[in-house]
Amino acid sequence: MTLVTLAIATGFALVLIGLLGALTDRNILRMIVAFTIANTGVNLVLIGVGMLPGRTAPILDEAVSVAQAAARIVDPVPQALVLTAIVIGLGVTALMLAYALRLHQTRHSLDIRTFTELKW
Amino acid sequence: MVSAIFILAIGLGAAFLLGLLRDTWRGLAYALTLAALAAMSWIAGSWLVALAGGLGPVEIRTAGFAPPFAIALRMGLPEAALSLLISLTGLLSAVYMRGTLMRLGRRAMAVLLIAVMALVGIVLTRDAFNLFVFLELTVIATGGLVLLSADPRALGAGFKYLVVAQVISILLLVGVIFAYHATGSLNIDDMAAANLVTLKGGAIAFFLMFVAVVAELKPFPANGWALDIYESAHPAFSAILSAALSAAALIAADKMLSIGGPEWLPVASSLGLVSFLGANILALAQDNDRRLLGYSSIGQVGLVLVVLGQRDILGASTPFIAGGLLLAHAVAKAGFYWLSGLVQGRSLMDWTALRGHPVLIFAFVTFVALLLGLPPFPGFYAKWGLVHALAADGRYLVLGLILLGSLIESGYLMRWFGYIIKRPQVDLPPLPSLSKRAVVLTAVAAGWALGWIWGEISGYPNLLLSIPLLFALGFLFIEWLPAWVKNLVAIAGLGAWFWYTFPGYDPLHLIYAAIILVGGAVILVASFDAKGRRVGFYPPAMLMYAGLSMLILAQDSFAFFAAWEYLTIGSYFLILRGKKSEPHALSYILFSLGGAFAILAGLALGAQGVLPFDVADLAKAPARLAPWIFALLAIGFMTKTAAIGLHIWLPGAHAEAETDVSPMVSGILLKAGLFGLTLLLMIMGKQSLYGIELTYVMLWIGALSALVGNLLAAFQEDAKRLLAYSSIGQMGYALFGLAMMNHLGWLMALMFVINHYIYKSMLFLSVGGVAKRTGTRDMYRMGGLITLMPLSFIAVLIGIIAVSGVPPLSGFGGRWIFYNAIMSSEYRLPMVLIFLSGPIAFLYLFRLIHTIFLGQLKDEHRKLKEAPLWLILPQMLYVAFLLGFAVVPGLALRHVDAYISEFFPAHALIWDDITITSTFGYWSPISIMVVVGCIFAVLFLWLLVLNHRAQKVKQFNIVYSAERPFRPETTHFAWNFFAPYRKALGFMTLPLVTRFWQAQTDLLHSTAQVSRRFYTGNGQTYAVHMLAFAVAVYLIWMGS
Amino acid sequence: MREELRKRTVTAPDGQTFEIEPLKDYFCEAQPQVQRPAYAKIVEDLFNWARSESLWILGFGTGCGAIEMRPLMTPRYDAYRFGIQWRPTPRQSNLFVISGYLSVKTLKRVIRSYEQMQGPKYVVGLGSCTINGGMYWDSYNTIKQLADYLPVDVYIAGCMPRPEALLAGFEELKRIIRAGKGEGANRYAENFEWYKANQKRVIQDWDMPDYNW
Amino acid sequence: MPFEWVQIPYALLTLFIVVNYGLVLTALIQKIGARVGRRHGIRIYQNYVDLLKNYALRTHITHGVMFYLGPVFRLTGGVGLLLFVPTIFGSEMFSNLSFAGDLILALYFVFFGSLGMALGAGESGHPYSAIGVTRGLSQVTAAELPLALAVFAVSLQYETLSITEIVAAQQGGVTNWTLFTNPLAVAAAMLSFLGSMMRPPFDVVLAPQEIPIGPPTEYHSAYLALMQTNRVIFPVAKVVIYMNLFFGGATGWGEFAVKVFCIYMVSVLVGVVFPRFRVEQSIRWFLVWAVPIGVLSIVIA
Repeated sequence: MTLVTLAIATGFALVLIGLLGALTDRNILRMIVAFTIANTGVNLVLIGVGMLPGRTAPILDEAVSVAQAAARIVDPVPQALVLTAIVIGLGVTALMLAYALRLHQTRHSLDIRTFTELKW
Repeated sequence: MVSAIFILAIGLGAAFLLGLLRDTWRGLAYALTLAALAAMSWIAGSWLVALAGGLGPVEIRTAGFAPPFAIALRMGLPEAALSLLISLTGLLSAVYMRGTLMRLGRRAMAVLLIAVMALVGIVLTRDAFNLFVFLELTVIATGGLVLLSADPRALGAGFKYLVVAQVISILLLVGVIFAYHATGSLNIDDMAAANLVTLKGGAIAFFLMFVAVVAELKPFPANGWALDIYESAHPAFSAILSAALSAAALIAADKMLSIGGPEWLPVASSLGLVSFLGANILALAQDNDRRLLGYSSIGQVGLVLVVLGQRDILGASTPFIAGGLLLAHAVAKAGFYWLSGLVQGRSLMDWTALRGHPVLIFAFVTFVALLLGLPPFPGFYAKWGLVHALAADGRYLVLGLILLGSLIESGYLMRWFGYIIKRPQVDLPPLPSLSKRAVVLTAVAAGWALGWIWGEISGYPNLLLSIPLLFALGFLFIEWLPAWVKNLVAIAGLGAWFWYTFPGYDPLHLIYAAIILVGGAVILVASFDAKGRRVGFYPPAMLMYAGLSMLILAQDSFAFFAAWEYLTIGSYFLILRGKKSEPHALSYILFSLGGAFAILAGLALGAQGVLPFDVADLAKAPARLAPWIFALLAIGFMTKTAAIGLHIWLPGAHAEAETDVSPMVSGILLKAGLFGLTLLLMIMGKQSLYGIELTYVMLWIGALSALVGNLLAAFQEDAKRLLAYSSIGQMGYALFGLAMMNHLGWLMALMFVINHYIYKSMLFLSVGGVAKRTGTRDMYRMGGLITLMPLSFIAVLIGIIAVSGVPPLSGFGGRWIFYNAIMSSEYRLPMVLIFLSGPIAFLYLFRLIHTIFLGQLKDEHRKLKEAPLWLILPQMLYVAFLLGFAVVPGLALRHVDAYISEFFPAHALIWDDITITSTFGYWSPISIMVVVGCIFAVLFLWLLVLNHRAQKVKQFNIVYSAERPFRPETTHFAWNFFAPYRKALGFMTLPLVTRFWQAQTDLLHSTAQVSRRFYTGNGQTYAVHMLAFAVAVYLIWMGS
Repeated sequence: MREELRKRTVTAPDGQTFEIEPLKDYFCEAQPQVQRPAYAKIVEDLFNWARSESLWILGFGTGCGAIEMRPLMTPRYDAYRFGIQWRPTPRQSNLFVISGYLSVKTLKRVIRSYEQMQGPKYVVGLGSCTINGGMYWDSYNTIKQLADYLPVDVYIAGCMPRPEALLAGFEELKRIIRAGKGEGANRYAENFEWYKANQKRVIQDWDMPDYNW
Repeated sequence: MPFEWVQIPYALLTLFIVVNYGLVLTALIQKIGARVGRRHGIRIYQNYVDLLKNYALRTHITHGVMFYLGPVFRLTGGVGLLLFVPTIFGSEMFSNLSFAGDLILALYFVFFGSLGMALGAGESGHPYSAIGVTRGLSQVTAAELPLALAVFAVSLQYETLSITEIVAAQQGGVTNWTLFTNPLAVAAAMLSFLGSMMRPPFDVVLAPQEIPIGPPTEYHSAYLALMQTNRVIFPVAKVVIYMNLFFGGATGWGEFAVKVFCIYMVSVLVGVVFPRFRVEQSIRWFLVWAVPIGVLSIVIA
């Protein structure tokens, strides 16, 4: 098993664990944590997909010159995507946490089952 | 031209700028927000104008590189239109939310700007990952904007939304990365060009992206989270969610489909269909206004998805059709949500607050019409095109399901409208806010403008510009005038239009034109009786007349169908005006729309994609389809004539309508169905389906209608219901005559058209006048009115003699022609029913005249006056006409007779000076009149000589087994008049048809009630739904 | 007076209220007029013959004597031979057979039915009870002399008179009519006050118009 | 057939003959009925006497205009029905006013008198009148159906609606009568005939026990006389239609008298033997027994 496969497999495993947690745990905070785990998994998958074994990070500095870049570095796009995804994930997580706070303030509960007044 | 990227830049920049402002400078912040949104709208608008002017789509390369090295945006016509829609919705919502935004400050405004910007971004971007980013921005912004709501429940809804959004984002992100891996590009066009779905791993990558994007459409049933937001969010935000987000998500789905290729189109169609049907069914069970609108949104988006999925056959017309549906939906739904912000209560009944605010009611009507795709709105053109394309390509299942879904949708929307107009008004008046009202009215204006635009680009004559329609709409602007002025205008308009179009009619059309226009004017004379302004009467009435008069002028199928819709809608509003007419108006509009859909499907099948399609070309329909076309059209028309099985709407609708509306909808409107049938039979002739001749089936339907209609009429206690049931019977006769497909059968049917107009209008007017005076329609509560209301009595007397066909009045002519007609018909068995139903007519006619005018006068009626002059006047005109028509039927009929000879040369009548001769018999109306008149006069004189000194006695001076009557109520024999008859034949009046249709609607409702339990309100459950939905789509895809 | 005969106030559908007086509003109050023979004698003779040969009896058995009427319809007596028929409605009858004793309660109905018959009309008193009360001469609720209340044309004595006696009585009546003396309706109209006074004297609960058309 | 003024006295002559024939015929029929009960029954001229007596009554009441006009309608219906049908085949004199219309006119004119009468009876305000009318109307809906079917079958058979032509087609021997050429239609029509003659078992309309003679309860004097006149004309006129359609018509007054009597007797024979049906029973009876025969006749025709 190559590192890439391992990374991707681990990533998917994390996604599944995260989703399982998010879908089974009733506590809102733990759900949010589970989602961050899943997000991490997705990010790992992203990295893994862009990974080329034996190459270096796509940073043009002394170590890697522009001329060599095409041959030496891994695909930079997934890396960029991961960065964006992390930022967005952070934003969403922050928003969810804010929601969790407000929910707790108004209803004094963190159980997702208590917020079912809207239904049907 | 300003680059489209500035739309994004302005949104983003302004949001940043807001962050720099002091929190207390709220006015400035608000102004900045509005300015930014206006600027965004202006840029989108200028692009729209330019692109519509013929400019090609423009690619915008950010960072100066071509994809895949940089993100590309595209501004084409659809993008420009949707950008404008989104930014305008944002702008109007911002205006609408002024109070909320000012209270919450610049952060809220910034989030709003981000939301609009992100939505425009979704529209513009051609980059898959960029799409993800904008979607996530939308999610975050939505999460923020949900909190604008004053409803504390919004908090939970927002969180549920975020949970599901997380799941979606995981799917999307994984999909995007694998798609990138497979194609080496993030650009959507590159992915499409690389044929992503055929690459290794590409299919699953596409699947993930597709599911994620489709999930943003909130497809049924994975949409519980969205509904909670719709229900609890600020209405102006719901407007954005429903109009702008849906539009953005749809264009994203469209982009995905461009990657997926034709293989994925059926999947999209099925998902769309499930959404459209499922959401509409569930909406039936809703009583919260915003949740209902949410379901409706989901349904509409599903419909557009179906259109996208049918792109393979729609081809270049896809944007026109999808755009028509989408824009109509967006404008209507945004309008609805804005309107819901004016209404203070949240149940559907709380909307009764709108009553008494004609402008808001008009707004509501406009939105409903937009949603349902009624003419002249874009949805009408779109559905027309869609149905024709589907029919031409043989996608009957899709076609059928779309029409079914539309019918269900009209069901709950029309029911809601009925509540608003008729249910007890709640004590919560709509908010007085002027700016909010202005926003709603902007949506109304936008709706009409879209109607005009779609009319212009449709390739058909613009529906909005036809003179009759404009005339009808014109009454909206003179609603402030007193009723009698409007009535004069209406009568003059009908007369002028008849005068203007007169030279163009052949005899057949002339009969219908005369009944509709001249006959309509005569009935309108009765409307002079109305006092005050009578708001809301003339626009629908004239809309109905406009539809009718356009119907008989229509040449191509489009004009025909549009006219059909007009008259349906107009008459619906008219019927709804009656006191207790709410449920009946609803069943009327449902049956009518169902019938209209059948007609639409029939016309589309006939056209086979060739548009515009001359109705007369139905004759050239391929033999394989012809019987089906015939059946569909016949069913549609028979819905209007209330043939048995489709009749249950009629009694209530006609009986509960206002006094002068009943004759309109009975005397005139029913003729629209007959006109359609006449055309149909004239063009398509006899058709066989599986060896059964369809005209033969119609013969049976006509005969059964005649029998059951008459029988039920005999058992009614309510005078107007009696007349209504009698109409079913009469229309059965006419249908029977037409279906005989011979010369005299047609002549009889046309004679029925004239006769039925006259006597039914007359009877409805006189009975209406009596009901007005007595305050009841129950016949057993009346009695003995002959001396108090002699003119009404004469009208009814002449009317029932004419209806029953007793010589010497004109009804006999119809019977005589009927007998001659059946002599030359090949079919004999259905005659048995007709023979049976003939005498039954006597039962209800005698009941009508006896229980109202004869028998015992009641205490409280002893001082009644004759019906109002304006009601009597048209009746007397009818009496005169009936007598005249009885003596010289040839005046009208001989021309028709000659005209029919063109189609059925055999068995024409011979019109000598006073005798009319057929192949089998002869008939001399004048001689009959003279002979009967002379005998009657002689005998009357003889009786006068003998009994001229008769003592006039009073009503209790009757022999009463040596006793005397106690009260008129117990002496008037009227209730359950035909008890023995009920014993003998009552089994034929079991309400089987009503039960059948009741069972259908019950089934739908219980389905809705059971399946809505599926939405438990738990965010986790919704996330599970989401995943299950993904799996289901996967299975569908694997299966297809 | 009975509830439904009293004045009552009703409300019309248009909201206006007014009074109703049933005896005035629902019943004709006209008095009976004397109707003299109007045509030439020969015509009147013809009419009288027709009247005598077409006796339509009101099918109203007022007392036990009604039992003696039934045999008249049977093959044994067959009154139809003599132009005698029974009609179920007073409007079409011209002969009222008071069949035996007449209780006061029935008298009221008899008066009503008699007045609803169209003239010329005839009354036959059947049995002793109609002549002097018969065995009920001292009864508290039976009238004694029919002629005090209605213009009787013929009495048929007996208790009961047999059908043959009835037939004989009818023949007598025919003779009277042919002679132009069957003017009971006119006698009733001429002496209307007297008859009414007699009637009202025995009928305590008089709750109808003076003349029942 | 063009109109000539001389047809009016001819028509009046027909009327005169039929009135007298009808007066005697109905009395005779009643006598026959009485004989079944072993009575002598009324005198043969009794109808004249009754009529005269009713015309000679001195007092009359009226309940209103329609009440007044009811008997006029009634008799107009009878006279019109008689005159719209040619009485004697081949006779210019006694083809009456049949130029005004054909068989259909006659069939529909039947209702003219009933309708007017029903209205008049209705205005009397008497509940029994209305009850009688509803019974009559109820029964007639089912009773007329076999006749309508039979007429349809016969007119299909002869391909004409003209009564004269139908009679003409039956000339030349008894076997040419519709009775023999189309027995099913005749059977159906004769069953219907029973229902329309106001004789047992179908005379519940007049049921004297429940609703003293039904519609005419309030009628008397000249009103009643007009109706009695109609009572003698109308059945004859109706029988004339049957005679023309099914029994070869009549070529002279002698044949007319015999045929009308015989056809009339059918209903009498049935009537004296059977008890009375209730309305719903008679409706069912017609639908179950008479209508199928009629349906068979038009299917075969």
